[in-house]
Amino acid sequence: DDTPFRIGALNPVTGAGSPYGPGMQKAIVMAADEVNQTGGVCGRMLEVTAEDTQTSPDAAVLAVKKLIEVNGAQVIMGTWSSGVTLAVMPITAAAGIPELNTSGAPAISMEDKDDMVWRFQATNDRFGQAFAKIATMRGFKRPATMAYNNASGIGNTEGFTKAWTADGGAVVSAVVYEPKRPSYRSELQQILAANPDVVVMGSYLQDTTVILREWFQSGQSPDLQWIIPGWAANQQLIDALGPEVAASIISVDSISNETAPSYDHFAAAYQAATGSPASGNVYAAMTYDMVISWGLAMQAACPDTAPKAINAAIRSIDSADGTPVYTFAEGKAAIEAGKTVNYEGASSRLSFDQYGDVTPDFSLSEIEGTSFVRKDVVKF
Amino acid sequence: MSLLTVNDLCAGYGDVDIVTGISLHVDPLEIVTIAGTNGSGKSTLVKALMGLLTRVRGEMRIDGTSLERVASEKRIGLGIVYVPQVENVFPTLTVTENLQVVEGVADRRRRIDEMFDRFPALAERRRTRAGSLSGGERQQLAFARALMPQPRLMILDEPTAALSPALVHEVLALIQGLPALGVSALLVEQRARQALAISDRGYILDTGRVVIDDTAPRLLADERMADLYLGTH
Amino acid sequence: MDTAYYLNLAFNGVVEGSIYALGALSITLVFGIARFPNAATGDVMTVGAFGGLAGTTLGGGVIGAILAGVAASAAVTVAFYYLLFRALAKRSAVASMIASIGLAFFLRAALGFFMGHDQRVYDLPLARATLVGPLRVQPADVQVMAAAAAALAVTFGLLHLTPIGRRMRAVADNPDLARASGINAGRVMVVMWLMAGALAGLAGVLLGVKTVVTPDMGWDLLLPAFAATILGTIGNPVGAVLGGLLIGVAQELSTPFVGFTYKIGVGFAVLLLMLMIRPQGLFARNALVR
Amino acid sequence: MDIYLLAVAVVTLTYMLMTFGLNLQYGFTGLINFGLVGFFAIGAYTSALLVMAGVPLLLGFAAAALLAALAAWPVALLSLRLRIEYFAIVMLGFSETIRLIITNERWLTGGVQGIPGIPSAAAALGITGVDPNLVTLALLVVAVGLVLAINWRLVNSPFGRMIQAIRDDEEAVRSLGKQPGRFKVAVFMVGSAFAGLSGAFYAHYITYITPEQFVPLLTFYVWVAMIFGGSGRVSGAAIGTIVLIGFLEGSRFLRDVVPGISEVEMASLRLGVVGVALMLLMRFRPDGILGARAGRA
Amino acid sequence: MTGSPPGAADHRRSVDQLIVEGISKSFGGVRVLTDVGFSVPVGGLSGLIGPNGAGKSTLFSVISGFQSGDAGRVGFAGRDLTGLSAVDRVRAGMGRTFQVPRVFASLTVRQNLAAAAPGQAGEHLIDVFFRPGRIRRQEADIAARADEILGFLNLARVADTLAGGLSGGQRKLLELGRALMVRPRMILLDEPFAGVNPVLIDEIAVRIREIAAGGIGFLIVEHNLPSLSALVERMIVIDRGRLLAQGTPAEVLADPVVREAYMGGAV
Ligand SMILES: Nc1ncnc2c1ncn2[C@@H]1O[C@H](COP(=O)(O)OP(=O)(O)OP(=O)(O)O)[C@@H](O)[C@H]1O
Ligand SMILES: Nc1ncnc2c1ncn2[C@@H]1O[C@H](COP(=O)(O)OP(=O)(O)OP(=O)(O)O)[C@@H](O)[C@H]1O
Ligand SMILES: [Mg+2]
Ligand SMILES: [Mg+2]
Repeated sequence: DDTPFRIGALNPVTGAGSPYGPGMQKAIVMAADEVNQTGGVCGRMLEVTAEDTQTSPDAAVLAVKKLIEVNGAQVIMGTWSSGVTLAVMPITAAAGIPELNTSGAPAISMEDKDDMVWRFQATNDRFGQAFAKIATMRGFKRPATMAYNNASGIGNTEGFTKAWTADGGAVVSAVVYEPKRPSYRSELQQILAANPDVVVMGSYLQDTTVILREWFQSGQSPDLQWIIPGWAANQQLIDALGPEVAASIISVDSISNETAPSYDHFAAAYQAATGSPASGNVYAAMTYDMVISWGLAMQAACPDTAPKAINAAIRSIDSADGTPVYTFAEGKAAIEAGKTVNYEGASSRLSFDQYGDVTPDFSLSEIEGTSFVRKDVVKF
Repeated sequence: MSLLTVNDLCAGYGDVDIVTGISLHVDPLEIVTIAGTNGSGKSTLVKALMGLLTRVRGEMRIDGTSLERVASEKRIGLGIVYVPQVENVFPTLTVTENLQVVEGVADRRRRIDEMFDRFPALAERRRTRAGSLSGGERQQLAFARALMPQPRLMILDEPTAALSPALVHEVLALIQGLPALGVSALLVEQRARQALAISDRGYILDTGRVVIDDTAPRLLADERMADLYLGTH
Repeated sequence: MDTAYYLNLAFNGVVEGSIYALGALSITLVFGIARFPNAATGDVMTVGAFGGLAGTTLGGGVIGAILAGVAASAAVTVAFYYLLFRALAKRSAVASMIASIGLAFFLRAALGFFMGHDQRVYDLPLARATLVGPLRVQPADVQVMAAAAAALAVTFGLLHLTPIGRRMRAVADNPDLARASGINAGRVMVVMWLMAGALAGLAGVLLGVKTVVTPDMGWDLLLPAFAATILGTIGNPVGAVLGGLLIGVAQELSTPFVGFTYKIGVGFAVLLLMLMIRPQGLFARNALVR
Repeated sequence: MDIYLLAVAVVTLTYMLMTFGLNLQYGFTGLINFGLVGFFAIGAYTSALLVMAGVPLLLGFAAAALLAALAAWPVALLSLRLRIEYFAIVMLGFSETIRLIITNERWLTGGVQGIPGIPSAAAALGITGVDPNLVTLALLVVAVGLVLAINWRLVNSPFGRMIQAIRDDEEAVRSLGKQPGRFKVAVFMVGSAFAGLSGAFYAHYITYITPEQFVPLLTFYVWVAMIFGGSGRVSGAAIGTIVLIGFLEGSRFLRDVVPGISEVEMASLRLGVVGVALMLLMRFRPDGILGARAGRA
Repeated sequence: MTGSPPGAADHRRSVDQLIVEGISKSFGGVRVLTDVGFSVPVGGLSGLIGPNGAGKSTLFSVISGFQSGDAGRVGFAGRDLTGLSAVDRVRAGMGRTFQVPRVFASLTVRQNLAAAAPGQAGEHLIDVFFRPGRIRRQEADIAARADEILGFLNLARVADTLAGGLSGGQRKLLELGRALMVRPRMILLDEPFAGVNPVLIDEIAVRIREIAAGGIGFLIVEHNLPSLSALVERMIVIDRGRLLAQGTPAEVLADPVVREAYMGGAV
């Protein structure tokens, strides 16, 4: 079989995921090119067809049907929000093809009955645990939480609360807010009334910008600190608020596997392909890894290139005692040489647990000058 | 020369003509009545004269100037005013505002006072919104509004339709007095007998055409006219 | 929770309500004169916010932003009056309303296409609040409230104290009769749309200053602004502002009881309750039945 | 390809049910329902929850339609008291409130996490061996046929004449000794039942529902479909929906063919084209793409 | 007249009278009707006249329930209608027309009439779906009656055009036709002749008389005194919201007070 193997790239190019979607899509194409440059896998080239989920389950369902039925995609990669992934999963399952995503909702693991869904991102729960660990590290005593009223926002703060209270701590105040408000002052007022020393946020960039600005302008609790997920606490936030406000922010993000050579390799290629730094989009590294690990699994399953066979081979490229490899070319060569391999991904070590979820490391960053600088790494 | 001349006018709505091939004229200081059955096209004709229809062909001149390129709102400047058959006041404006809003009036304040003198019922209701006036009060207001700019030609579409006899009398008297004020009138009326009694000439419309035109006295005297168009009262 | 807490909540409501009020003023003007609910108002606000950004980039501070935003929005509304709404004036209000939804989509799409979806912010210095009694008042609050008050004064004055306002209402009542009375209906409508665009632009800039600028920002404000318009009776500028404030205050004051996620619902509950009692809106005069 | 077309057909027919409902409410009776998506949501959640609790599928569908109709009842009573434009905005508020409720009442609706794993129609009926969408499509064809028949019969009866009279002048209807309210309430409930049924089909088709799926944009899409086809025409509603979905889906292929347009730009373009189409239609073909219905001014 | 006369309740019970008692109404402080009371036979031909703004249309609205009065009662054919809705009053047999015609613009003229027919099975959802035969028969009846009315109102020519395109006078006629379709026991007509061609007025007057002979009464507001007085048996005059006089047309029109208030000395 020397027909191209078709990959469906299904990314949030528009809608709430639009800051990341385009980069995620480019990373997929980039990685496929990389694979093809080695002469393809198992005699087949990878061919990418991209669709936009519009970060909306409706649009995603039609898009995934089109990818599968019209474009003949045999694997779907890069769904971002949990709602989209949950909507797409039954369709990929019915078609018997794997689904690779970067979503956070724990429910995804529960719904994945055939072990055909692979998560390249930390779950919301895991994020919450990282928040709690960091809050402990920093010696906070009186945390409060604020969550955007959606699955991810609530997932993060509830994950935090679970981990924090399990260690005997108490959360002094918790607010869930509706997004897109012209002001969040009443929400803030409620939080500040409990006199917390840190606020743990499950939020996005836009609402975070407004909330922090209003907090700063109110002049209340000037010593308060904020623990904010990295997708909201990024350079854009600093640009929007200025360094003075950003000085109170602790940005927490799942990190790419930055010490690994695979990351350097990816980052250089990404920079070249897009002109933007890889650090600006953690999800790009994840989608890049999706293609690479898929390619390696395909190599491992060779000559059977049916999606199910490849799916079954995914765990085999992460054998703890295998040869560590950092690029597709290396891995391909090793597998062809009959070795078992351990692909150290650019986005994380890519050790899938029984649910098909990875457990990446987390970074803790704080402002220095005009940008966030990593101060610590949290590992589980 | 005639004040208003209309030559071979066709007009209507959408893609149908309602009136076809109408020719008529109004001389200075003349009162001319247009009568005819319901739906014969009288209102359509006067709307065409006011430039309120999109489907219009034919020649309309005022003082020899063609109206073809004169926008509706400019016609008042040529001395033509219009009182529509229905919806003839601005309902959410007060009575005073209805008078104030007319363009091209020289000494507006004085004119308004004059109108209130002439129509005391309106003076009493200056601050009432025109929408809550009674039918007759509205008719008076519409008339007063049309008189505001001291027009040369007043086009009236059934000005007496909802009026009490006293007011019919009064309005017809007002119309009769128009020439003395230098105003000619083109009057559409169903009370054709009363209207012709104060008119110089008349045109009878039927299904969009002028079927008869003659001097008022001759029309009133015509037996057939009574049976077909004018009725017995 | 003490009195000061509730007072501050109410104050937050007033500030938020002032933003609604600005949007509602634009809506009520169009609703009152052109006789249809203009669903594009929110996106015209967005245009204003982006215009304002251009204004600050050229270096003009808040004033520059407002001028540029107002100009951008007014240009858009006037342009679409000529391209779209003028021809629809003779048809039902619903036709114009649907067309305005189309315009809303179009404006949002155009901004998204050319400006992208990244958030932008006004580059203005952040000031701290001062305490006025128990209230924490920020300079931006004062700006917003002052803008709402000024916009109200100008709108009301224009509509009810000037000849052009009278003409506007005349055209609203009966365009044909207005033309026969020598009123240039086209010019009157241009003034009205200029005004409506300017109000929306002002609202957009202030919202942008308070929050962040994205192509979707205005749409999200449309609903409360509509609610405020209706609450205060269509075509009534004073009502629009009071309606906005009422909804803002009711929403914020309700939060200790219903929580923050239901407060938008409270806005509607207030609207519903009022409509039950006064179906014509709070400030309606006698209905004209005949 | 076939299966993709199947999916598109399912979506089209699902929307069509809603368009029929809206057309009855607005096109014939003049009720401006900007809260359509609220009834759609009620239908979706009702059927999803019931069927997952073991209720047979068809009963779930019936309950979805019924509950949507029942929810429409108090709302319809409100419509009797309000000006149409006011009612329009209130309806928008209604659908947003429904969305707030399903977002926040976690115990019932799963809140922001939504309800995953809703059985497809085929699964719920225990049909295996065929594409589940084929089963859905078959059911939809039956449902659309039924709704179409109801709709057609309704508008061509004295009832239909009366609702059009109500659209023109309620006061005059009252002077004939007929209560406009009774008709409006009936129409509103029937139309909402269609929307509820549509929601049920949607839930079992997409198999995962969250509050984020029930946003006002959906209502406006249905409006666009109705306007495309020409409001106040039964066939118009069908044609309009086909055109709308054809366009929304067709634009995907456009991008596969036209190079140099990014996905972000494409999405804006899509929204922009819908917007421009609406404006042009209203401006030049207010009676829909097919033009005026015979005998209509 | 002040207040309700003693024994008003008995009057209300009288089965062949429309009895109006002590009706008052103001709008935002302005009194429009003050204690108006009169009675007319349900099956007879009566006129209601008065200067513009006297309150005639308002009185019609209060009697027919389209506006609520501030005080007063309405008795009709032995029933007390006070407090009933407009719709219920029509059902009790009292129809009305509006001074400014309200037609169903997007229905044809014929459909306008058909919509007015009472007791249509086809207006009930159940019957629409389960009793098509009954509806078909009813529709045939309705169409026949509509055609008859269209004929004498001179509207047959425009029967199948949309009512939105009718001229002012044609709308008035259509409104009258619709009220006739309802088959009430009495119809309140608000200026049925305004804007109607005089030749047609005469014809309509003849028809109204015929219909009245068949037992349907009319209470007619009209400023066209010659036509009205030739038609009605009695007249009621109101001025500034108060009852001024009542009697036969001859009596009333001869009354100097009426002449002064209404006709300004002129006819
Ligand atoms: N809704 C209202 N608000 C305020 N005033 C009103 C209202 N309706 C009527 N009026 C006033 O009540 C008075 C009586 O009005 P009505 O229409 O009953 O008179 P009418 O006798 O029918 O007069 P016409 O013969 O001119 O039709 C008028 O002066 C009118 O201005
Ligand atoms: N807006 C309109 N659209 C379409 N047709 C119309 C419209 N207005 C009037 N017509 C048609 O034009 C014909 C003439 O109407 P017009 O109003 O000119 O009659 P008219 O002579 O003024 O009658 P009346 O004495 O009853 O007022 C009518 O039969 C009607 O069918
Ligand atoms: Mg006419
Ligand atoms: Mg009257």
